[in-house]
Amino acid sequence: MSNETTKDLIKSGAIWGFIVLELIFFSVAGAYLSLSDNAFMDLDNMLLLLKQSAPIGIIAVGMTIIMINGNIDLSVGATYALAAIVLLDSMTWPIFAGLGNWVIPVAWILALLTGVVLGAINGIIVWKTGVDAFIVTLASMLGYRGLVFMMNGEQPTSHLNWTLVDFAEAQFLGLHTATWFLLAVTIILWFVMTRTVHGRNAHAIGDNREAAVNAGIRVGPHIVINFMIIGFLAALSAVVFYSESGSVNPNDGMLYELWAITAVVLGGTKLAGGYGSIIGTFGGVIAIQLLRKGLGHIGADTETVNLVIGLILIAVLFLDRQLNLKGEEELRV
Amino acid sequence: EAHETYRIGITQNNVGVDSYQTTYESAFIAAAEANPNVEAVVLDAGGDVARQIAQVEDLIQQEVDAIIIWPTNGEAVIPAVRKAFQEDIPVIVTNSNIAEAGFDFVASFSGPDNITQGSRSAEIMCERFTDLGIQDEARVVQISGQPGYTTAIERAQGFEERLPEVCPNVELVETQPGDWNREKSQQVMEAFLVKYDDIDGVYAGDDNMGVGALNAAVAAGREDGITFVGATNFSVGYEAMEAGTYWGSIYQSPVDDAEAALQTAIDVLNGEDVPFLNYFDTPKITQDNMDEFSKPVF
Amino acid sequence: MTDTPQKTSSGGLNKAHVAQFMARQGILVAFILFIIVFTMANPRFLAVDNILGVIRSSTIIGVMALGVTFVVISGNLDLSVGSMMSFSTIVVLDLHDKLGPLLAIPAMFGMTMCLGAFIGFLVGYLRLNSLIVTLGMLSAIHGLTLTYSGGKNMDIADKEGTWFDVFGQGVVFGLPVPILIFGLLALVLGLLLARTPFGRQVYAVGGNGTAATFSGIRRARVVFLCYLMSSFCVAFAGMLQASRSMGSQNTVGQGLELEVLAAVILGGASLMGGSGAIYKTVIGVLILGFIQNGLLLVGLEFYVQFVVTWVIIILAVWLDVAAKRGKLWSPIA
Amino acid sequence: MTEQKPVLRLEGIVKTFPGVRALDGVDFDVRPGEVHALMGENGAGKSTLMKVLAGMHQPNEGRILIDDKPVVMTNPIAAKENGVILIHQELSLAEEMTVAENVFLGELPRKRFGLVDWKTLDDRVGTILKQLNCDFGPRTRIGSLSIAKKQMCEIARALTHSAKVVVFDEPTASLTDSEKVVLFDIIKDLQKDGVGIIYISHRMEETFKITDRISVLRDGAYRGTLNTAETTEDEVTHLMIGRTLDTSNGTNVSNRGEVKLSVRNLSCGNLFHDISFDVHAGEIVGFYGLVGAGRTEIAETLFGLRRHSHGQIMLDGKEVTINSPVEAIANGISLVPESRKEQGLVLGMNCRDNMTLPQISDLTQGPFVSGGAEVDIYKDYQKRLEIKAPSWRSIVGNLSGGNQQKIVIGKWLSMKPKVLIVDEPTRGIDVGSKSEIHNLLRELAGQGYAIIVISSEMPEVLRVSDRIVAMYSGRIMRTFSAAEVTEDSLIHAISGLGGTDAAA
Ligand SMILES: Nc1ncnc2c1ncn2[C@@H]1O[C@H](COP(=O)(O)OP(=O)(O)OP(=O)(O)O)[C@@H](O)[C@H]1O
Ligand SMILES: Nc1ncnc2c1ncn2[C@@H]1O[C@H](COP(=O)(O)OP(=O)(O)OP(=O)(O)O)[C@@H](O)[C@H]1O
Ligand SMILES: O[C@@H]1[C@@H](O)[C@H](O)OC[C@H]1O
Ligand SMILES: [Mg+2]
Ligand SMILES: [Mg+2]
Repeated sequence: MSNETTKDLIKSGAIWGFIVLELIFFSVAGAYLSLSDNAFMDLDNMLLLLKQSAPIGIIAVGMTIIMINGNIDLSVGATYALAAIVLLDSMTWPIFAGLGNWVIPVAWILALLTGVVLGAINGIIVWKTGVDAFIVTLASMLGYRGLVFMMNGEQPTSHLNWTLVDFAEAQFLGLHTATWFLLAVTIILWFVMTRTVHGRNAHAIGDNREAAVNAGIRVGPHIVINFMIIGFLAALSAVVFYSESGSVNPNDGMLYELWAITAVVLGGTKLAGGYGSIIGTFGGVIAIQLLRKGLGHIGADTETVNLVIGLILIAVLFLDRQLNLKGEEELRV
Repeated sequence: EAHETYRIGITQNNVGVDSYQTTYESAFIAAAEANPNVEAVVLDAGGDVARQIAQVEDLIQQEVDAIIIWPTNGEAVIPAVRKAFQEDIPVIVTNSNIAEAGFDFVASFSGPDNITQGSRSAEIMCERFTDLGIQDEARVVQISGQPGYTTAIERAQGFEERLPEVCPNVELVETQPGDWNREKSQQVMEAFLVKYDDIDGVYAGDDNMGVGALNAAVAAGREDGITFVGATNFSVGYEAMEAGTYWGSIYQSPVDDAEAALQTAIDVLNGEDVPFLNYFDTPKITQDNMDEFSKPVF
Repeated sequence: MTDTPQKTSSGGLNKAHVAQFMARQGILVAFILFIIVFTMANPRFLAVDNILGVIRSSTIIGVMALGVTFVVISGNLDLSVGSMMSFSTIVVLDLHDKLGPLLAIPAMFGMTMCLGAFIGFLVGYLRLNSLIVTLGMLSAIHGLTLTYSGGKNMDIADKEGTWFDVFGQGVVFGLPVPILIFGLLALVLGLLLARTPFGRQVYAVGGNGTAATFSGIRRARVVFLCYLMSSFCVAFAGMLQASRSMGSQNTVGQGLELEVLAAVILGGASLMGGSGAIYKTVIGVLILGFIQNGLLLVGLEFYVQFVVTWVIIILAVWLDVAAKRGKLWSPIA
Repeated sequence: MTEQKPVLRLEGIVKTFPGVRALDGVDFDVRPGEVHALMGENGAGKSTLMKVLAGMHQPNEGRILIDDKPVVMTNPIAAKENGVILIHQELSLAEEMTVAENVFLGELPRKRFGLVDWKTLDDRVGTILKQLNCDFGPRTRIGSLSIAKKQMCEIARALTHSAKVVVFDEPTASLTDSEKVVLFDIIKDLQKDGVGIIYISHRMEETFKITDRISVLRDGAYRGTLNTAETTEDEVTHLMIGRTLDTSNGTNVSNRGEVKLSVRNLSCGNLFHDISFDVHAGEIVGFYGLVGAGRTEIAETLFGLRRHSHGQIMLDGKEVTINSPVEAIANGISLVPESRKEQGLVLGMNCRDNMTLPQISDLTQGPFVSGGAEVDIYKDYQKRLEIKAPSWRSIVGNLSGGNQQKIVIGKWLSMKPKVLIVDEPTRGIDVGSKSEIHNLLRELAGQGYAIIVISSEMPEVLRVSDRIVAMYSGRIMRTFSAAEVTEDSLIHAISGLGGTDAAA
């Protein structure tokens, strides 16, 4: 709805402002500090930026709808890893031996299914037991990680399929495969959340759960659907990334949940639920990736990177608060 | 000769994780600065494959002359490495190798032989048992490194393969990961001590964890009966050996590791032909021969 | 925090009493249940030395959980305790050899509580989102620690010539000192939270910040103090940790923030704020500790342990909420 | 109409909560096209009965019949499907969403692919809002609306369906007179369409104006049904509280002392301008005006919750700066806020803790809170205000609306303030307690308190006030003395017709 989206833009304005700052800073600083003769803002570099934002980005978009819905999902990192293992492992299963390269779509589907199922499990537990999503997914973060190790012990699971790698590394209209997926996911879910009944009901549930129940919204199914979506997206993120890299360590994806949540909140989504902006989340993801890339570009060392990234996150929040600051005469509570 | 100075980029596995890797980083930077015609870009993947691949892409994009990589995952980085190869940027792998499938795209590997390290630890353990005359009934527990790290996997593999060859009657009763973390490994050992009345040996994936296990035993007053053997001799391990509570380890210097990696890169850039696998030696160190070694700086 | 009273209600007194007990002590019941299970699996589980062992190794998580309980009840999160604890540990070890324990300890407390005050200022007075602030500080403090230590392990040079090991390893009246410290701290903080005006204000701020302000409570100050409290406990944990192993690596606290949070929530504190209690947190801490230890004793593969932990946590919390609402399944449609 | 079959019958409904028997075998019915009032003291069980009807609570015993067919209201959805709509006593809205989305919460019109049909939505809500002549559009964000306007959005929900039964649970509690008129028209229209209406209110005059029958609950038990035409307020009151009460217009001949609070040229952004007035010890100054007139903002400013751009505040002749509630309280000012849920109470806390919250730091023995002292204070005001709660341990969120309001009042009375400001003090309070509170306010004035009463209920303002300040869009239009004021002059003043006069 028009005034909804304009509000989105204002609320997530801080993040875009910050992105511009980053670009300027790293271009200037880069000119002095970087060993590279290439400008930071060089087109290829920006295209890479988008591509490199995909793994966290796709998950973060899913996290946005979960948080709008008033929940949270800490298990995405583990889901991501498990889907990756299914993807790479299944391609070597004897049953599919005959398929040749047709094994690829099969493996993709299996991986995505894994994500959906894991998501559904979280969702149904949250719905039926009434245990807080934070706890449910904090626990399944551990449980799903356990399943990851069951699949293949501590060994990495690997299957390099060069056809797949070439597809994943391909560029169409200059954009990498991963970028296309990121953009598609962002647009589709933005549409779902702003235009569909499910999306609006999800907002209502996160905004005032009691009111939603009183109004006869079937809260449970909406919650489950959203968890299935984020499960799917975590798996999709894995599918896109591991199609290229072809090998997964059992502890891959750790801390992804925290980066995703960070991106979401930087994008202006309310942790409490009820209000959120998918577009803003996209900005949040770009901002974080830009920061990593930029610090690498100007050759900052590990201590500095940790220090700076941490403080910058806080700075962005502060900037955001200044932008949305209430007027003097407002109620001060 | 295109450049008077070489631009060399390195992406490290996980600098913060322990003092080995941090010392490696500072040693590498020092070595690079000491060398007038080397400029280094030092990146840390923080243990995250995706981040490491992105860093390789960035290094390619910055058109460095050579890339050194300490893989977070020996297979996953191969396609990234291939990209570098396709851009004619030589890649040197350091500390723990990448998988066979990638060998075509890398110029050389430089680092310790972690499988050999594992088997050497097994030998140290076995020799000690033989001296104590318990080589026929001894029971051993293992505390391995962070699950999924090549280093951890290779050391465990080396130890588990070698032990039965040298001490067929020694029993490896249980293995639990200690995540390269002293406190975690201390907790694991505490549980072992409750569970097993009779533990004669502890093999730890590195000395950080070994000392953690030792602390647990000391707290339970059971350190005397137990032979502690580790790997990557950290200064804590060295001190514990001086104190006589910790038996042996593998001497592996992150400084050698880093300098070897940089040197290999330079040699490659100078067009000298370097062996594909150049391991630097990582000898056994025990209470008996420790005076031959200087105390580790990390 | 409080429960509806049991006045003469129709429906059988003793039945009602049982229901009530369950409602108040659901977590406790869960706790007792699986202690029984583990003991059957391995009688040593209940061996005194094992119990003491478990409690002792739970003390570090435990002490931090005490502080985080304040933060959570006040309606915020603290994800920085893990890396802050690494900082305290490294600092106190380093200063021990430079200044001697007597000065090192207060100096370390001072430095750690400065960090706490900084966070408290950002969340309390500037009203920045606590999740992101503490997530940012997690990273920033890690950087700080690496800078301080140069990434080196810190070890006390002369381990025999100091009394510093008493906190972590000492034994008084057959009880390990860390347990005594934990118990004492729990008692004091428990009273502070449950019996003092400040404690009451913490609950009010978390329960309804606006109403608290309208009641003349300095909301910002209360939040600030909660984070100060949290960092104070972290400093204690760091001291225990350092004194226990007399040396440490920079990552000693890594990842503990989630375990701590899990313990607090397992104890029944709500992330929405306004509810929770120190004694419940202590139970939560013990549950986590005994799960880990119990599973080790049973000797399951670590990844099976992950999966079982997942199941146990959810069952425990489910039992708790089910008891509170008097229904097994959530009534939400 | 008397012989018409009821569209809805409730038979022997029993509902218990831990420690409370909220409903004790209640019978109740509604006929098509009638307005049936449900009355009773705070905590009598009215809302609970309606929640049972709407599927929000499951009864322990009893059955619900619609058109003589027994139905089970397993959840709100079932209730809707059976043609029952409940307009909640407590606002039940999603703040971040638009008016339109809230009015059609749970049943947004769909196009294909589960898309929301915004056009239909806007049109339908647009017309409804016109019917209710609201001055805001379907796409206004709920959060930006005043309480009164939010209430109108709740009411709008009644018009979205062709319902069999519509329940209004205290719809007028936070409405001003103009909006009430609209509401009553709506109710008439529904009546014409043969809808059965259940109307819950504590306001006798309106109940007698619009209802056909009146049923009374007391302590969860059914006390009987009267034909409105054939009964009197006293009879109903007696049925409700077991006694008749004196609504005698107090003794407004106050022993007016020296000036306690005086405000000069106070302005705050565009919320209010150039406000000047005095409040003397021992007098009650009533503030009357339309919603949005800015009375609440003035109160909040005096209580240190808003910064004023100009003007001074003086207590006992000395100018004071009040930048926070803490300072306000220190200066002996108490504010009973407008919205008990958001501003007045910590719903998850028990009654005692809520009541003693502002003074908790003073109720100590050594470092600890003295539970005894707390309970004493609670017990004291629980008696004086006749608060119905199972015990001081009861969670405030579980109390009836009116009893919640009483807790807030008790909380601020127990501070023994110099200046007491009450904003909509009797919103949702039953007749008995209402006159209790009015008498209490007079009594306090008698003891020399300086009191400001903000109310959108003219009878209330007229009853308690010694002087009445009439406000319109942020300005004081006129100040009346109890003697000179008449309803007409008051209405005239607050409608902004006729200019301002110099403040008294
Ligand atoms: N969820 C609940 N849990 C426990 N007790 C409850 C609950 N809901 C209502 N009660 C109790 O049931 C009784 C009736 O409450 P109810 O809200 O129906 O009163 P009411 O007639 O609507 O009063 P008011 O006029 O103030 O709205 C009260 O004593 C209240 O404390
Ligand atoms: N037309 C309006 N649009 C949006 N917000 C409004 C409008 N009118 C009032 N408000 C806000 O609603 C809040 C309280 O609503 P309320 O109806 O109490 O108005 P008020 O300012 O308190 O006037 P009064 O107390 O005299 O009725 C105030 O912050 C007020 O600014
Ligand atoms: O000690 C270990 C080192 O040898 C390995 O190579 O990297 C991880 C370290 O913990
Ligand atoms: Mg009611
Ligand atoms: Mg008002």
